[in-house]
Amino acid sequence: MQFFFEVLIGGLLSGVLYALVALGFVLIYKASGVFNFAQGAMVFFAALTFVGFLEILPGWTGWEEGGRAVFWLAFVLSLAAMVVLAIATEKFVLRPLVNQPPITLFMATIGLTFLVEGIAQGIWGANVRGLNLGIADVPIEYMMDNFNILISSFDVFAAAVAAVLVAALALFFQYTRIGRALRAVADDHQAALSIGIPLRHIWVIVWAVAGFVALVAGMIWGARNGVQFALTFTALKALPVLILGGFTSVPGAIVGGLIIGASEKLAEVYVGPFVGGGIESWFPYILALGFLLFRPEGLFGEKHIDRV
Amino acid sequence: MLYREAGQFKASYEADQQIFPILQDRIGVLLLIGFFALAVPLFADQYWLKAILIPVLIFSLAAIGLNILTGYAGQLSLGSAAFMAVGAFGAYNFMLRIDGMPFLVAILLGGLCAALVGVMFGLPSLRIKGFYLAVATLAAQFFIVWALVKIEWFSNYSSSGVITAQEIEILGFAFDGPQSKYLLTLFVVVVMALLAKNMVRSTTGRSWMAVRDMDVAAEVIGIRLMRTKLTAFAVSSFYCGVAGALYAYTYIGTVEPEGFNLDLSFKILFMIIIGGVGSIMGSFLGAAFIVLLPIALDVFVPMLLGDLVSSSFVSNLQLIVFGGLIVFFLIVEPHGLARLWQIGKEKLRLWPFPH
Amino acid sequence: MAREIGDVILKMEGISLSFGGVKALTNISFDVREHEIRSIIGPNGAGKSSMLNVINGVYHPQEGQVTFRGEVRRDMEPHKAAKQGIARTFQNIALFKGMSVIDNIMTGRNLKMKCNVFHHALHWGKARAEEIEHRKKVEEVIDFLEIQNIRKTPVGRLPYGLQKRVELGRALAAEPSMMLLDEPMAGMNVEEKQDMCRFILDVNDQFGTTIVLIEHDMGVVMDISDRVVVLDYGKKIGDGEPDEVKNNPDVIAAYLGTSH
Amino acid sequence: MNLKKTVILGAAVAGLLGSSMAIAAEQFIGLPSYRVGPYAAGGSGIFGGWIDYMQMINERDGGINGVKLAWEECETEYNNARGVECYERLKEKGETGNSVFQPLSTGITYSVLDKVAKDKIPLVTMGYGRTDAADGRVFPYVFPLITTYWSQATTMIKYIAGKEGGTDKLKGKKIALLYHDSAYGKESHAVLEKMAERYGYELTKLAVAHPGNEQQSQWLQIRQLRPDWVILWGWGVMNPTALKSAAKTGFSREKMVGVWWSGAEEDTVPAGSAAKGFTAAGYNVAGENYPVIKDIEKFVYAKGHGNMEDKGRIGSVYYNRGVVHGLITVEAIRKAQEKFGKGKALTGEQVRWGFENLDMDDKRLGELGATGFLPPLKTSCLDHEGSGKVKYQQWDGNKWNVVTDWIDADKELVRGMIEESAAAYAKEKGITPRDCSKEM
Repeated sequence: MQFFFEVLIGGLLSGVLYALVALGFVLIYKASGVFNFAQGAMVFFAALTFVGFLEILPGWTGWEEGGRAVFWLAFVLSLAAMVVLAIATEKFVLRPLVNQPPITLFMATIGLTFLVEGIAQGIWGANVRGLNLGIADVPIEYMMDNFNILISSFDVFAAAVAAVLVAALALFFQYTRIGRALRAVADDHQAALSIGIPLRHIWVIVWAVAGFVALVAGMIWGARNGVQFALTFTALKALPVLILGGFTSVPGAIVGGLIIGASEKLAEVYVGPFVGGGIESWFPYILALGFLLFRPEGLFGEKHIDRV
Repeated sequence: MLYREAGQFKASYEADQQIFPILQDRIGVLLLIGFFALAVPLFADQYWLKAILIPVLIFSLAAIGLNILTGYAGQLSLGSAAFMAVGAFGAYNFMLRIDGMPFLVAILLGGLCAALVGVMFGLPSLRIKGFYLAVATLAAQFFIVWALVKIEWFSNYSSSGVITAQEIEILGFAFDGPQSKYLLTLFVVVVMALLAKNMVRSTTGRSWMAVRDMDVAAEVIGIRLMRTKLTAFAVSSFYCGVAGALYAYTYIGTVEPEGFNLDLSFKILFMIIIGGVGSIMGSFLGAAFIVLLPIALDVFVPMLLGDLVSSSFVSNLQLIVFGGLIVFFLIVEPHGLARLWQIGKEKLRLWPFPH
Repeated sequence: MAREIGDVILKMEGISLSFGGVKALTNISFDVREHEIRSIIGPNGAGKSSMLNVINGVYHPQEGQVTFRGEVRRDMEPHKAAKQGIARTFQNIALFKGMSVIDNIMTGRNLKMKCNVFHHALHWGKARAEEIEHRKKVEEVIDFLEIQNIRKTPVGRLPYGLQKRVELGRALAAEPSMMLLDEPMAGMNVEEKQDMCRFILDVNDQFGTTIVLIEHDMGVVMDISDRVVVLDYGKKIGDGEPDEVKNNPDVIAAYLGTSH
Repeated sequence: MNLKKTVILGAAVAGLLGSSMAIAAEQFIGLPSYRVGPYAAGGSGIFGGWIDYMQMINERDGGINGVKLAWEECETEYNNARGVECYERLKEKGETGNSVFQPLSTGITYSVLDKVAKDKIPLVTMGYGRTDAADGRVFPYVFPLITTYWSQATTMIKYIAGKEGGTDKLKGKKIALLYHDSAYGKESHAVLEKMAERYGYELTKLAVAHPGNEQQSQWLQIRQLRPDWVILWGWGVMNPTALKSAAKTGFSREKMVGVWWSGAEEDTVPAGSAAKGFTAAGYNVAGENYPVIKDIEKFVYAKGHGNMEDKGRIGSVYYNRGVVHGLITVEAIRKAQEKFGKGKALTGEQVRWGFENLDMDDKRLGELGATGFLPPLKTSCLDHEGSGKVKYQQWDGNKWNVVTDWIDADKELVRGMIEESAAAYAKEKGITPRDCSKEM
């Protein structure tokens, strides 16, 4: 039983990390109806930009390497880079493609993926880098000593960050003027346009927010596994979360992440050995697929009635 | 002046229903096929045959497969490469385990295996639509590759999980040179493209498009959604499967399951988007474009920049230009190369008069 | 008139339909007789389209039963309805936008075609003969609707009025015994309306097709209908011959908006 | 470098036109490199080291007996189809065509495997590729040089035995194999199982799905299992993730042994302090204090010609691996020139002979400035592997330190399996193996 809980909790915590990436997808899909395949590349770009600045800033400013000042300046500069990326994306990709079918926009984001990957590695090089956020990835002793359950302090930290992020986003959507406008756009583009909400600004903002989420996700995943090209693969972990939770639901991303994380770990541990293991590559997808058969619009997705 | 349909009146519906109703098109296509079947094998060198033409043809076939599913039947799929893998491994096992199995039958059987698997993974499409379905097809992509690695029978217990295509022999003639392999590929692809064209211009194709354009209305006029969608999945996967078998037999030779990865699926999706969604012709154009563009970039970018920048930057620049061109292309002509082709023809129809 | 109104062929009994708590139809019963033109009228949101959707099985009512040609059903399935000869047009035009006029109308003959995908792939012999045979039928429909000059145009490029006509053609191509027409004249000018009226009457007259019609133009409805059923807020408030309905106080109230 | 540019220009145009251009007394080497994508870090290091070495030979020695080395890169993106295109494009380049193809990707290796014998271009795969190709009778044109995955697996057990105090101590020990769930990851299974039968250790295999950026479940299983050793058969992001997860679950990194594709700076640096104590195999070692590296710095970088953007990577595992590729390739050409004529550009067929008759003993390695840098190597018609030796290096938190001498593979076990597998392949493909007694 101890092992079961260990796997379950570990899975839930991993799920939070998936949700963190899925969140970026949801934001963009919600506000612009674009399935942004470049989200994974954005995570990579953001994290690489961040560590890139961490490396060069001490040389530029003369500040202490690894110090707090450098950290925050790098964070701000990376965020600025994501905003620039959002503006450029809106101007050069989204605006010219407005009113195109969703699949065209989807394809454009795949093109964007190549662009962003090329730019990231072109600027910062292909070197694999480590990232230390100052939170040790070690078991929490209290849980170890009392329950013999292994929980990583870093994973708990990541979960807390995700929780804060989701809460902040919820507040942002609920209580700010921009947030309300965003929700209006999400509900109905035409209507939002007709009451004078500038769609372009909304798109830039939402892509910038998704860039911010990507930066946070990139920093956490980067601190976990290193900042390298493989960060783009985090997107593949987020996709089943997305279909389980629904493309348009922020809470769906979180709950979906938890379900996917926990069940894929349990499946790998308890089912994997019988079929040769490594089932984590497809299990989340099959799970989400099976789930969709009962709820085609995902856990929290909006039910769609065909009106004819 | 040369490209005119004026004066070509159709006296029968039969004549009107031809694939290429305009005489010049018929001549053009025959010339094109003649060129690729006769002139190219004679004059093209090995590099063009092996590294460009054969893969372009094979990818065209896979793109036709995906186009049937996505372009005609409107079901977005990200698992084409996996169905190619099923075709390749299927054909390999038929060749391996049945003595005297004719090559062409083996690749068709490989295609049928892919069709069966395709139908299985197509079942959810009855409930799931759009991007949800697209992501769900990733289940096929990952599961199939996993199964091919895990179940060692598929690769005949090879220690490294790879299969090596057997020699191709048809009626005693060995297809071992680039010319003969190219011609064999061309034959299969052209025949299958023709069959695909027939399907899409008949009731089958109309049902697919009806389901794509408005599934409720399709149902109301008596089109069975399940049967139509599953037929699309079956035919599409069949095409991908045969393409996969050709990929193993006339192109790469020795293949591993991981070669049929998500990247390849995306590449095929690119081909139909760039070439033209819902166009058989576009599948060819798209495949050619996606195969040739990176090669052209790899040749010309270093040539233009030379030693000004490092080789890593050159490689990254290629990626940037590739991505940028895709976006640019989608903006300039969202309907793909096939549409440009059409526009070109319409212009030609008026040429040399401006109006 | 060549046609003669026959027996009841479609009977809707106690139909109730709701979407997640919102009642669209409440306990509605009415019938349709063979060869008649039966209209359903009512203000916006009265549940008229929902009613048509229940008849041919696009929506499944929570309560009630549908009897068509003697067969009693809990609800319909769209393809069963089609098989039994019910064709349909839609309020917001449900043409297949990516296809040409001919192909759209050809889809209407789908049920009458017997060849399978293998025949089609080869496009030889049987499949070819079948295609040509049905093409002839479709050309008849095209001639009937006077849309010969646009037969190869993709429907997405046609003006609204012509699209409506093509949609009617697609329904006609199925040679249905009953047609459900959802606002076939919406958004048309007087001339186009007259054309459409003529087509509907001709169909009814020449082929004896039973017609269930939703229409807003009261003039048209009262002119061509044999019987009219009136819905308001998902409830039936009137049923009968045009004159009868015209003088029904509930109907007048509903249309003038005084009672609610 | 102007020369190189002309070569590229000319070759590029030539490639497009489908003809080749002749340049006097130059040995052409096509480089199917990858500098973008997930494996760009490895690609840029290895190809950088390789190019630098060839540059150094041109600068220091004026080429090989006066024959300058010329090369052209072709970006494969680690993609099989692109690899085939590069192979075909590079094939006809240079005076005598491409003299060797080394794709640094097992997938591309398989994709061109059938072609090389027909085209007479040696296919050299160091530390990857098709293991049974070490049987030169069946695969005359394929050279899995230095060592193979199967050899490596046997050295791992030897290394572990050494740490435990002898092979007899392995009995009852638990060894977990954490492997990348792919053809690559499965390479070791047969060997490790055979050795488990022989030595009585208990082998548990744990698959990690590609890409391997999540290993929670595997490491919790390891924690449950409490193995004595974990063998890490990883690739890319799977390696740092494994090290991090090991730290997280409290498994000692000192008890983890990695393959040579998990033993580079790229695998340990991202794991930070979690990587400290981890040991991995290497058929080359890290470090700059070898005369060959010093010569590269002196003759190439001092003149501003280096290929590496980040000079800090000189002496890293991947960079040095690239130098090994250059060293062996140049040595094979030199060897072939001795037979076919010094100062001449050679064909692929001739260079193949050079690869088959390499004899790089300690003395020769000393002359090349690479004593201890790579193991002594001697190939033959029968044996295209030539060595089978690896050293183990341990990560101290900052750099890799060699902790063993060259450990030899269990030749008898591996060779038997290689011959069996190669014979099966020959039968399937209808190949008649060469009679090596007739080769000189």
